[in-house]
Amino acid sequence: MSGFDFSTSIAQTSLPNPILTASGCAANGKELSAFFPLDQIGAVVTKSVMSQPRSGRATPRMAETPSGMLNAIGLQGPGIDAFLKEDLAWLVEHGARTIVSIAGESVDEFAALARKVRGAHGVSAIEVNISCPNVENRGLVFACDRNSAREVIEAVKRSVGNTIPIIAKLSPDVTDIVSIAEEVVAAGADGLAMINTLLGMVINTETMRPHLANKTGGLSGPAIRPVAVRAIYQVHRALPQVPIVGMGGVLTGNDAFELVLAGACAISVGTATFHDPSAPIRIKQELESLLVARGFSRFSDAVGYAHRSDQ
Amino acid sequence: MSGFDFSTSIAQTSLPNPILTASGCAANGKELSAFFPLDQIGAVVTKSVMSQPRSGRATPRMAETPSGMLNAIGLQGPGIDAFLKEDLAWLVEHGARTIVSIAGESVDEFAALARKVRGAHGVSAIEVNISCPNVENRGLVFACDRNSAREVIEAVKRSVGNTIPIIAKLSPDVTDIVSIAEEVVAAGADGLAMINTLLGMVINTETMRPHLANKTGGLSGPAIRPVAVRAIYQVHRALPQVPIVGMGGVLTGNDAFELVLAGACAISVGTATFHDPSAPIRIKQELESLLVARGFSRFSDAVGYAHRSDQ
Amino acid sequence: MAHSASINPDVTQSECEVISKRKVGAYHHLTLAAPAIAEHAKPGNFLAISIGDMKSSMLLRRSFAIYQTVPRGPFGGTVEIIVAPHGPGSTWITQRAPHEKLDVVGPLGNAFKIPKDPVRALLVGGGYGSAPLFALAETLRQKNSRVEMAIGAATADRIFAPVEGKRSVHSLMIATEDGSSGAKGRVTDLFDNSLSAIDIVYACGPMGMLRALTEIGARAGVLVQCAVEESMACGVGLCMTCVLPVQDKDGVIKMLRSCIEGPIFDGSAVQWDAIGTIPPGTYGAHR
Amino acid sequence: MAHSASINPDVTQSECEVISKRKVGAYHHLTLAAPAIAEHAKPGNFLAISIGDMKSSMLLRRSFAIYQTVPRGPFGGTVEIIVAPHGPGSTWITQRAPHEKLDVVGPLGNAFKIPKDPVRALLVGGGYGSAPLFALAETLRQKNSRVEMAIGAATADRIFAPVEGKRSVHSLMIATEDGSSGAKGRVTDLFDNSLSAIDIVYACGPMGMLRALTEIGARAGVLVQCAVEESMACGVGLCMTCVLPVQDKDGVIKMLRSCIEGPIFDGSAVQWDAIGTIPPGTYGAHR
Ligand SMILES: Cc1cc2nc3c(=O)[nH]c(=O)nc-3n(C[C@H](O)[C@H](O)[C@H](O)COP(=O)(O)OP(=O)(O)OC[C@H]3O[C@@H](n4cnc5c(N)ncnc54)[C@H](O)[C@@H]3O)c2cc1C
Ligand SMILES: Cc1cc2nc3c(=O)[nH]c(=O)nc-3n(C[C@H](O)[C@H](O)[C@H](O)COP(=O)(O)OP(=O)(O)OC[C@H]3O[C@@H](n4cnc5c(N)ncnc54)[C@H](O)[C@@H]3O)c2cc1C
Ligand SMILES: Cc1cc2nc3c(=O)[nH]c(=O)nc-3n(C[C@H](O)[C@H](O)[C@H](O)COP(=O)(O)O)c2cc1C
Ligand SMILES: Cc1cc2nc3c(=O)[nH]c(=O)nc-3n(C[C@H](O)[C@H](O)[C@H](O)COP(=O)(O)O)c2cc1C
Ligand code: FES
Ligand code: FES
Repeated sequence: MSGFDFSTSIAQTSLPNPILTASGCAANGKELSAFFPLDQIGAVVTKSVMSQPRSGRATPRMAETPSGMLNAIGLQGPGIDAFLKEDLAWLVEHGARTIVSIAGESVDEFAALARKVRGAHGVSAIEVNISCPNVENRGLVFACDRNSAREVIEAVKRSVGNTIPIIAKLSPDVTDIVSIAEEVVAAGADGLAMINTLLGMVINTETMRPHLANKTGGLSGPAIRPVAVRAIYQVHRALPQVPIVGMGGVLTGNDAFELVLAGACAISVGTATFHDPSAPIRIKQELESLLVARGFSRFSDAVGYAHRSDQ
Repeated sequence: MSGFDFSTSIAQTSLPNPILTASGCAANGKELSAFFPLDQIGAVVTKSVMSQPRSGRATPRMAETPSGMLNAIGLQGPGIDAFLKEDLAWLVEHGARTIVSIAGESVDEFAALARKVRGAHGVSAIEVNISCPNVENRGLVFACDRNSAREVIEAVKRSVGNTIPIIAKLSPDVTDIVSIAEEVVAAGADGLAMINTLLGMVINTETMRPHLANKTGGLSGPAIRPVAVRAIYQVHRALPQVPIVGMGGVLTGNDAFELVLAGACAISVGTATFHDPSAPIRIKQELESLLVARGFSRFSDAVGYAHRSDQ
Repeated sequence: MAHSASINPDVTQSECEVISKRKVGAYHHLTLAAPAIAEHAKPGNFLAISIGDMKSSMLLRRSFAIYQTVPRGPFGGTVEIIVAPHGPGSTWITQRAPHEKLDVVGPLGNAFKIPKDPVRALLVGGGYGSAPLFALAETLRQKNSRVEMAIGAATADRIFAPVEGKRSVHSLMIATEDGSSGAKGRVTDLFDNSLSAIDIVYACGPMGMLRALTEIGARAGVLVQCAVEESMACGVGLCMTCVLPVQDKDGVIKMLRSCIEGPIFDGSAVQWDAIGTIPPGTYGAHR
Repeated sequence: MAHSASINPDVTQSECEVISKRKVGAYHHLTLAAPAIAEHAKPGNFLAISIGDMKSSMLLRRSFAIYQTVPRGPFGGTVEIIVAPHGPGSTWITQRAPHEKLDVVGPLGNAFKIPKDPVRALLVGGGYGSAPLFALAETLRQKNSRVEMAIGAATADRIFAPVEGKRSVHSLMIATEDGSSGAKGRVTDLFDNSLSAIDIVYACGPMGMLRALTEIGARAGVLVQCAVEESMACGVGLCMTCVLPVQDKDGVIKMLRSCIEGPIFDGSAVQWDAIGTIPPGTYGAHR
């Protein structure tokens, strides 16, 4: 496989290979490093971090579903200051390229988080998780509303300028994901991450109540892969120049290849890591073999290849 | 189990039990009657029928996905006249209660279809499949737009008055399904059917192109059940008086029970019938046993039971 | 559906025990205890097997042509199928051990049409497509027909031609693409693009083979009955996924379900060129 | 996570052959060839097993306490677990046959803390919760501690107390709710709500039992180490689903991961009443 060029780039950031972790599915890296060296994958995407420490939600926080799972963690985390000081520092020290995911409850919180990340050393990109409720707008999820989504990205862009690429993470729970994508790109997003989880619910038929303490949760895993492929395909078609970090149900190299063909230039592996903690590194190897077997000499040639014209 | 009251009603239509087929997953009944007598289930919901005969879309029309499938049939069917004359007549003759699903490409087509169904004998309700592209509005799916959805239901209501209940079938591919539900109920829908399939895509990694001839298709099966439960729960909470025909990934009586607890007063069994052609009758039995085991003496007491207050 | 064929009237759904499993070249030969199916199946019928248990992520049944049936016997009626491990579903089936049970629906689909009078028949199988042809050969021979068989595959291990089966045919020709068994080349090359002294052709195999045989049959004025293999979600006529464009007796092209209006079609009625499209003029074509 | 415990440094992921499976009352006793785990596991550690193959609809691993390990032997190191068939995942595991392989991650979690000096220890197991206590008993005995054990369950077939295991303890008390074995009642009734002549309690079982023991221990001024069982999506510290409210040494309540900061906690630090909530004052509680 020597000679195969597996590198990819998200705006000005280049990565040796396109396999990333998914935010919230790799904690902040340390735990995963027991299974493979983190510098072997493209980058670690950290758990979405907020301004303050967060306890997250009450348990039960998860339910297994057919080929997937629901989660409602509620962004448990140490807060940005402890994160930068301890977790990011650990990642940098261990040679992991790091994409920091930030989450806020207001436009100002996002802006403040971005400013702090900008000042930190060793950050490859910022992923802006706009699938959080906007407390200033009836708890409506930022990513489900064009205006809120735009305001967040504009504010983050103002905070970081062109120092670090900004990746806006989109929710599939919208009528028209392309219009949200266009809005956040116009607002300054350098790339898009998609898809976040779908809103779902499981009712426990013993207690006859919603199983999660939070009632609803986010659906992830192979079950949602067809939705991810569709969303990536639609957005890549509309915005072929915009880098897309694809995710949603990737369990094998073949699954990753599907998202790449649809238009993703990097792949985040999420729920699969719970099934198999070596999943990111295994998927990296499987994807490379597949691409070589299909005759690609460069990863980048495969990105969006399913869109090629018929002749 | 004698003494258990399994009956349910959708507006003025009452059914001996709440298990229905799902539109498009039981053809028009005849084929399924090889596996159980159709009069044993609540009703047969027929394949959405249009004004004219339809060839449907090119093949491949389906792909298996993790715990689900994609389909893009394109509403292949005989057209309303042949349907009423042959298929409906056959169902009536065989004692099957029938809910006729109609689909149109314009508001007028829906109205015309409804008029014809109103004139027919032996129809328990009309299910209005508004998950079709509106040719008069840039091919936007009716169910994804409040105005289009309302116009269709108003037109159908004008056509049938209060002679037959009208059930509006909703798409989950919207930012806010509750607002669409409120809109169609205000427009005259007597009940709601939910959920239709989610828009998805599979890319064939051999041909490196979308697998379906139509590129995108509808995702169904257990994979989507958490989305169905969530949507039914949200809508039942907002509109507790409105009958909901629940569907989406029901494979067992326990799954059906989940949808009932969320608020469905009838359950359509779709993709499961491909897995097991006896699924509707099996699920009916399993659901009845479960309800009895939980101490319910009437099915209707279980509808929406997950919403009960904590004390 | 208006004008639709009916489902096989003898269809049943049952849990069938795997009686035996044997490797035959690249294939697996499975014998299932399925008395109801064994009693009613006709040559050309198929069955549909579900994959895994209720917790399997693979929801759709896989279809297999019936190779042969033994209506009565120590296991009270058995059905045999020949399975090529291909993707995860068929591979799962080939991993079943004796005594395990499979959920089987069958017999499904229409059957090969058998002429009332003795004929000279050519039976052509591609790969595991030869499987349903041996029972057909037997039926034809009982009607005093003369049965020639030709089987083609990529390699010798993909030629399914069991000794028992060979007894039912008067002659057997084999072609492999790599020449590892019989003639080197395609099975259609065996008749030199012409059919002499043949009244009817029966064919089962890949679409390309069926299409080529239909053309050869048309040139020779010989009827070709083709067993097609379309991707099926249900196998029992419910879903409309398995359609292909077929001309009806009035010359109208319709999208017919291969699980219930087929899998056996008159080759000349199938619009081979148009598979994967809705050919212009198809009944109900929109726009 | 800031201030987080580290994953078990000896963790490995490997395909482990099932060496044997044996029914023990209501449970299944599985022996797995897992040399790396056998070498490093400490009493209280657990392992996580994936369910089915890549085509399974069940994505999440199931966790099982390690019953015992045999570091060297004919199979080069084995690990044993006791599985109660409950839902579809654990039932699938109990259906595995010898020679099949399981994908196992372990050893996971922290271990029971062993006092340096000899102590008088009471080990309390509820149902299959007794499984990890026998290896603990053995370790304690090697330190010249006195080990009493009490096991409770609903019925006799749910009392896991193998003869080999009993050898490691000085006394064994049994309680069943239906009285089918030992005393009738709960295991906690056995000490009459008081602990005499006990320095430390180790407990593994349902949350209710752990909570009751913690209260009894508090009254007696005796430390209770509890192995909790929270629903886990990953088992390795990645997902934050398995948390429960635990007070740290500074008195701050934090939502700690039971897979990596546990499963063994000091019972008096766990906020038993508040499980399933975020108790007021929890670090980072919002609103
Ligand atoms: C009428 C009929 C008769 C058949 N007879 C035989 C037989 O006797 N022996 C045999 O080995 N196979 C036979 N097949 C094909 C067999 O059903 C497929 O090999 C099998 O479905 C492949 O499934 P898989 O799970 O291995 O592959 P996957 O790739 O996992 O299948 C995914 C989906 O695609 C469909 N699919 C994939 N390949 C085919 C194919 N070639 N034809 C139809 N659907 C396909 C599957 O049914 C499934 O829904 C027959 C198919 C049909 C329709
Ligand atoms: C640290 C730890 C040690 C355990 N040790 C043992 C053991 O030695 N023997 C044994 O039989 N079981 C043990 N369990 C419980 C075992 O993991 C569950 O019985 C099993 O997960 C139930 O899964 P299921 O597939 O049968 O049930 P399902 O109902 O299908 O499970 C669905 C989901 O809920 C979770 N879940 C269900 N019940 C439990 C439970 N009681 N505890 C935690 N999660 C649950 C499952 O892990 C799965 O994610 C342990 C659990 C933990 C966390
Ligand atoms: C347990 C869990 C926690 C998650 N936490 C976050 C998060 O903090 N921020 C975020 O942007 N996405 C979060 N996600 C979403 C994932 O990053 C990913 O978008 C989604 O799970 C789809 O990918 P998958 O199917 O590979 O898991 C979380 C997902 C899971 C399962
Ligand atoms: C093959 C197929 C065809 C369908 N055709 C229709 C249709 O004609 N009209 C309609 O309203 N829904 C149609 N549906 C959607 C189903 O009625 C149902 O809403 C959906 O599949 C979710 O339920 P399930 O998961 O039980 O299948 C179809 C679904 C499938 C799988
Ligand atoms: S496979 Fe469903 S109709 Fe033929
Ligand atoms: S189970 Fe995932 S963090 Fe504990």
